[in-house]
Amino acid sequence: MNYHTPASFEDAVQLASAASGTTRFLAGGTDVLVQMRAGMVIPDDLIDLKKIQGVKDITRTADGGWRIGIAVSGAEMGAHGALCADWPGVVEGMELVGSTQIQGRATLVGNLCNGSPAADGVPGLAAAGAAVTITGPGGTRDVAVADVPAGPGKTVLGKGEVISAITLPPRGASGGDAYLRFIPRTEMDIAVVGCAVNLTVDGDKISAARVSLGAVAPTVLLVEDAANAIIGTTLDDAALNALATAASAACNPINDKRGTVEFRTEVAGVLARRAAKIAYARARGE
Amino acid sequence: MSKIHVTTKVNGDAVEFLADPRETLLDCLRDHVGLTGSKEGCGTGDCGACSVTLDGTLVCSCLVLGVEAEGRDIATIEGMSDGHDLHPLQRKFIEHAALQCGFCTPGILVAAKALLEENPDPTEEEVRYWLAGNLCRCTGYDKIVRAVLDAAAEMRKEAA
Amino acid sequence: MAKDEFNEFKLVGTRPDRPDGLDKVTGRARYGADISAPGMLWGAVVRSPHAHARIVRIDTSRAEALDGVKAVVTRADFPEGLTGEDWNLQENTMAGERALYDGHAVAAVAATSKLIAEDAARLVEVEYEILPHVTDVDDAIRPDAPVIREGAADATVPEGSPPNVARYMEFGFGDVDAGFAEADLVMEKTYKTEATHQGYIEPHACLGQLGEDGKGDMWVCTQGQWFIRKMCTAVLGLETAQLRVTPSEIGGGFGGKTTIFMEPLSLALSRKAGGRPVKIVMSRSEVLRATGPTASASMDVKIGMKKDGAITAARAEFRMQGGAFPGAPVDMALYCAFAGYKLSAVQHIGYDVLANRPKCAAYRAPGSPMGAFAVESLVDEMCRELALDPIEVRQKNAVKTGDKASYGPKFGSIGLVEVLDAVKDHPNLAAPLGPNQGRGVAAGYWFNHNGETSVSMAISEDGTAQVSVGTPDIGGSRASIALMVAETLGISYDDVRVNVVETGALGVNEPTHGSRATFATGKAAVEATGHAIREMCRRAAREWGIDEEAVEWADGAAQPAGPNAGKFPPMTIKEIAGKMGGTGGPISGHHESVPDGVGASFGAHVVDIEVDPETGRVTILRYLVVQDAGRAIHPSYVEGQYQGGAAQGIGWALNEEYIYDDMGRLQNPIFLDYRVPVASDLPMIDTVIVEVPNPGHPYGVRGVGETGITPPLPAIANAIEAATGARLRDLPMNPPKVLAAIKAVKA
Amino acid sequence: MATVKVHLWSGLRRLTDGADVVTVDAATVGEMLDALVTAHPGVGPVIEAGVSVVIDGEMTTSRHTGISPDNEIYLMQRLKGG
Repeated sequence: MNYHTPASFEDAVQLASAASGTTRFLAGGTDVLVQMRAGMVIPDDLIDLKKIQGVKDITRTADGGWRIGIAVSGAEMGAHGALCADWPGVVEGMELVGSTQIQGRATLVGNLCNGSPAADGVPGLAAAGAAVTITGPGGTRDVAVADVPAGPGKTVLGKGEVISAITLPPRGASGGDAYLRFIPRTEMDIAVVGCAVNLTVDGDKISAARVSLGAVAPTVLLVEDAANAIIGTTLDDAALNALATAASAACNPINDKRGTVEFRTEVAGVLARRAAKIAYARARGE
Repeated sequence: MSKIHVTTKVNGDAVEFLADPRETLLDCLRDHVGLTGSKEGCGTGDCGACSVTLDGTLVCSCLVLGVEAEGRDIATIEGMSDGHDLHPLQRKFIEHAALQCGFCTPGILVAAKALLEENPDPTEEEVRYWLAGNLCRCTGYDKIVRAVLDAAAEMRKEAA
Repeated sequence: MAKDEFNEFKLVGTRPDRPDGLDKVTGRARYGADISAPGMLWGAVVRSPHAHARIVRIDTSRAEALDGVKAVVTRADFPEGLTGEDWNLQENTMAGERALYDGHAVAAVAATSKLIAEDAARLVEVEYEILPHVTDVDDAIRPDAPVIREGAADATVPEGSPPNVARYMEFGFGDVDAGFAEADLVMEKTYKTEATHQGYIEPHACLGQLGEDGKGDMWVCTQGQWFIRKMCTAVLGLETAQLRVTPSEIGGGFGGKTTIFMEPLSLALSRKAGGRPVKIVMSRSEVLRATGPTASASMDVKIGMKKDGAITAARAEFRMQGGAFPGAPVDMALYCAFAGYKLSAVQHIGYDVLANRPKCAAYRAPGSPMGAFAVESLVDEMCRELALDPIEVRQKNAVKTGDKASYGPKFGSIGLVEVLDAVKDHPNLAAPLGPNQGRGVAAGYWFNHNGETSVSMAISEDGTAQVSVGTPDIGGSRASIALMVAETLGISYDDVRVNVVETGALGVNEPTHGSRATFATGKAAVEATGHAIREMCRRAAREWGIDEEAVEWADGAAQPAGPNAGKFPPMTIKEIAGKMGGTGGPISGHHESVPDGVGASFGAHVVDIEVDPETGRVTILRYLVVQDAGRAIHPSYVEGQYQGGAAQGIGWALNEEYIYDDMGRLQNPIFLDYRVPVASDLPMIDTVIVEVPNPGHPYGVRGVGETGITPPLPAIANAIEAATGARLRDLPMNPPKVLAAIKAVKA
Repeated sequence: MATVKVHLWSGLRRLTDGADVVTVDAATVGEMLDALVTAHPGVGPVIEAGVSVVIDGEMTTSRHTGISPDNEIYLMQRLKGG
C-alpha cells in the first residue's frame, strides 16, 4: 500500500486519476481503517488529505452560510459555538457517530463518502440543503449532499474525484433543525433509523420545511410528502400524524441484523414526529 | 514493502520508528516503541482499550495509522503518572476497586483524564456518556464512575 | 454493605488496595499479547468461511513461497488416534475432513511479521465442498436435520433418537402427575435463549515455543495454565510435564479462557520453524466466530401451584446446542432450574444437541441463567395469574439447609431464606414507579466448585510471607488470599505477597473457574500457612526447650500455650525467620487437595425499568443485587462480582445474541453489532452482601463469581410484563421484539 | 463390606435394567463405582467420562472416602464451572 500526503486537492486528484489499483482517500479514517482491518479493502494507494491547506477550517461564507473543511472532526464541530447555534441538527447528527474517541477523528465528508444508508451525518446535511464541492480532473463542481449517495457503499464521485469542502446555506431568521436516530443501546450503534427535520417558522406557522430519513432505503431520503404535511401548520397533532404517516410511507427498508422492515417503518414515523417538535421549538427560539 | 520513517513525540519523549503504512499507531506503539500499556480489544474503534491522546484530542490509536503520527504529540497511559506519584484518577481507581481484570483500565484512565481536563465537574451521566466508547465487561461500570467523580472532586479541591 | 458489627477479624472484611493495582493503572501489567521473545515469529490462522463443508484440498504452496513465511501447519501435522474429549479438542483446534462452523481453523502460518503472516494466510487455498448446515437448536434436533457427526450419541442416548443428539439425561423424584392433578393452576410454557459470548475485552493471545526435543514453553492469557498444558500436550501428542505454561495477567475470561483454541497451533508452528517462538493474537472477529460462546437453549417448563403459591409439581425439558461437539451445559442448567424450590415431585429431561456452531465453553454459571430464565419467568407468570406476591411465593417454597434439592442430594448450609428476607426489606422495593415503568424480581443459584488445588507459601528471612497460587487473579483474588494468610499469620496485609505461578512451580491446579479461587485456593493457602506456623512453633519450642504442644501462635508470634508451659516472651515471626539458617533451614508450608466443604450461593435481584412504548427500548432505572457470600473477605471485590454478573445478565437479556444468516455465517462478529452494555446504558448497581457463613471454609467463604448472572434474564422479562403487560419468552428482548409484543397486547 | 443404596440419575435407567436406585456391596466410593460397573457394565462409559458422587449433600472428591448404609449417596453428572 502506497501512502501519499498531497499538499493540494489538485495534487490529490492527479494522484487518484493516475492510480491503477484500489484507491482510498483518508481524512479521519474511522471507516477506512476498519475496512482495512477487516480485510474488506487493502488499498493500493491511500491518499491522506490532511496536509492540504484549509482542510481543518470552519469559516463563514459570504452569504452567511458555512464552509466546513473536509478534515474537521465531529469534536471540532461540536466545540464551534456559532456553527452549533446555526445548525444544531447537523452538528448533533455528526456527534452521534461513534464514541468520544471516534469524534476526535471522524469527519462529515468521510461519513458521507463511506456511502452507508445509515450514516448519522447525512440526513441533517440533506435536510439543511447542504452541498459539497467536488474537485476532479475536469475542475470543480458543486453537488447537493442529498445527491451524493448512489447506494450502499457507493457515491456519484467518479475516478479521480474528491470532495474538497462542505457548504451549509445561511440559517436565516427563525429557523431550526434537529436530528434523531434510533439505536438499541444508548451509544455506539449504527442507526436503525435516522430522521432530520429542518424548518423555518413565520410566527407559529411553519413556512418552509425539509424532512430526510436515514437507514430506511438504499440512500438517504428527502421526503417531500412529509415536508408538505407540516408546511403551513402550527405542528398540531393532525400535522404530526400526517408527518409520521408520510415518513413511514416513504420507507423502503430491509431486514438485517439491526432491525426489521416493520420496525424501521414504524419508528421512522415516531422519530419524524419527535424531531419535528425539537426543530419547531428551536425555530421559535425556545 | 517499503516502510516509512516516522518521527513523533510520545509522552514527551522524541521517538522514531519504521512503519509499514498499513500498521496502526497502536501496532507501532506496542511493537516498535515498546509501550504495551495501550491494548487492542477490537481493532474497529468499538471498545476504547487503545485510547491515547493525539495533540491533546482523545482518539482510538487502532484507528490512526502509524504514519499519520509524523510530527504529532501522543500521550499514552504510560505518561499519565509523572515519576512515582500517580495521577488522582489512578489512585482513585485502586482505592474504589474500579477495576477487576484491568485490561480496559488504561484506555478508561486516558479517556477520563481527557474528560476532566475539559469538564472538571462532570455529572454521573456526563461521565457515563463520555466513557460510552470504553467497554468494560467485568465491573458493570459502577465503581469506575464513582472513582472518576471522586477524582474530579479531589482535583477541584486542589485547584481551588 | 457487609455487616461489620460482629466482624471478629482484624483484616478479613476490610478493603485494602489490591497488590497488583499499581501495575494495572500504569499500563505496566503484562497481558497475553504484551509478551515478546527474541527471534519471535507471528502466527495467523486460516479459517473456514462456511458453516459446514468437506475439505477437499489445502494448497499451501503460494503461502510457503511468500518471503518471510517460516512454517505452515494443517491437521496433517497433528497426531492421529485420539479419542473422547481429546479428539474433540484436536478437531476443534484444527479441522480434519470437515469444517464444522464458520470460523473453524483449517490451517495456520508463521512469518517474520504480523502483516506477512496475515498476507500468507490469505494465500492458503482451500477447496471446500459445501454441505447442508443447521444452526438453530430446534432445527438441529429434528430427525431429518443435517448430520454433524455420525455416531455422535454416547451411551446415555436412547436408540432411535435424532442423529444430532449427543447426550441425554433424565432425573427427578416423586409423582409429578399426582402433583399436577392436585394443583389449582398448572402452566406450561416454552422459553428460548440465544447463544451469547463471555465478551472479555482481551482477545486470546499466546506465545508458544516448542523444540524438536518435545520440550516447550508457553506464555498465555488463561484462567487455567494446567488445563492449557494438559490439553495442548494431548492434542500434540507430547508428554505433559515437558510443556511449561506461564499465565500472563488475564483480561477477563468468565469461563471462556478455560480451554484451548489457537494455543496448540503456536506450538506446532514453532516446532516446524526450528523452535522459534510464535505469537498468535486473535482478532475480535476470530474471538466471536471461533472461541467458546455459551449454548443456545429451547426449554419447556411446566409447574403446578396451589392458590396460596405452594408448588406441587414441576417438569422441565431442555434442548441445548453447544456447537459441533458435545458439551452444552444442559445438565447444569437442569440442576439449577428448580434449585431454589423445595419440591416433592420433579422431572428433568435434557438433550445435548450438535449444530454447526463453535464448540461452546463455560460462561459464568454455565446453563444456570437459561434455567433461571425459564423457571423464574414461569413462576412470575403464575404469581400474576393467581395475584400473589412474587417474593412471598419464593419465600413460601424456599429451600433451607438440609432440604432435599430438586437435583437430588440434600443441601448443605445455604442462605436463600436470608437473601429473600433482605430483598423484601430493601428500600428499592418502595421506590415509586411512573408510567411505562415496571419492577421485576427473580432468584438464582450456582453450586460453586472445588477442583484440584495446590498452594505453597514460604516465610522470608525478614518475616514477610509469599504465597504461590495456581489460580490466575481476574477479580482481585490475590488481595483476598493475602488478607486470609495475613489474618492467619497475624502479620500486616502488606507483608504478604501472592504470586500466580507457572505449571513448573506447583502441583496441579484447576483453573480459576466455578467461583473457586477465593474458596479453594484460599482454604489451601490457610492450610499451608498452618503448616508453616506449626514449624515455627516447633522451632520456638526447641529454643525454649519445652514440648511442641506447649507452644501456640497468636498475633504474629509463637507464645507459651499456658501458664505452666513456661514464662517466655513471645518469639515474633521476624525473630524466628531471622534464625532459620541455624534452626533447620527454610520455613514453608504446602497444601494439596480437592477441598471439601464447597458452599453454594443463592442470589435474588430486583430491577426497575422503563419501556418507550413507541420504540420498545428498555431503560434500566434501578438495579439491586442481593447475594449470599458466606463471608466477604474483600467486600469491594465481592460487590464487583455482583455488579459484573448483573451487567452481563442485562446484556444477555436485552441486546446480545449470535446472529447467523441463512448460509450459517455469523453476521455480527465485532463489538459494533455484538452489543454488550456500554457505560451510558446502566445505572449504579446497588448491592447487599448477605453473610450466611459456609462451615466448610475456615473464614466462611462461598464462591460469589457466578450466581450474579443468573437472575437478570428473568427479572428483566418480569419487569417488562409489569411495565407493558407484554410477556416475552425469547431472548434477547431487543426493541423490535418488545415493540411487536406491546402492539400484540394492545390489539 | 456393607450393602449401600446408590441413587442414579434416571437417564441411566436403560443401562441398569430400569433401576433408579441400585444396591451394591462396598465400603468406599471407589469400591461402589467398581461394583456398579461390574453389576451393570452399560454404565461403564458414563462413569469413565466422569461423574460426581454426592454423599449426604457433600460432593466427595476421593475414591477412598468411606461409605456406610446410612449415607445418602447420589451419582450426578460431572460438575465443573464457568
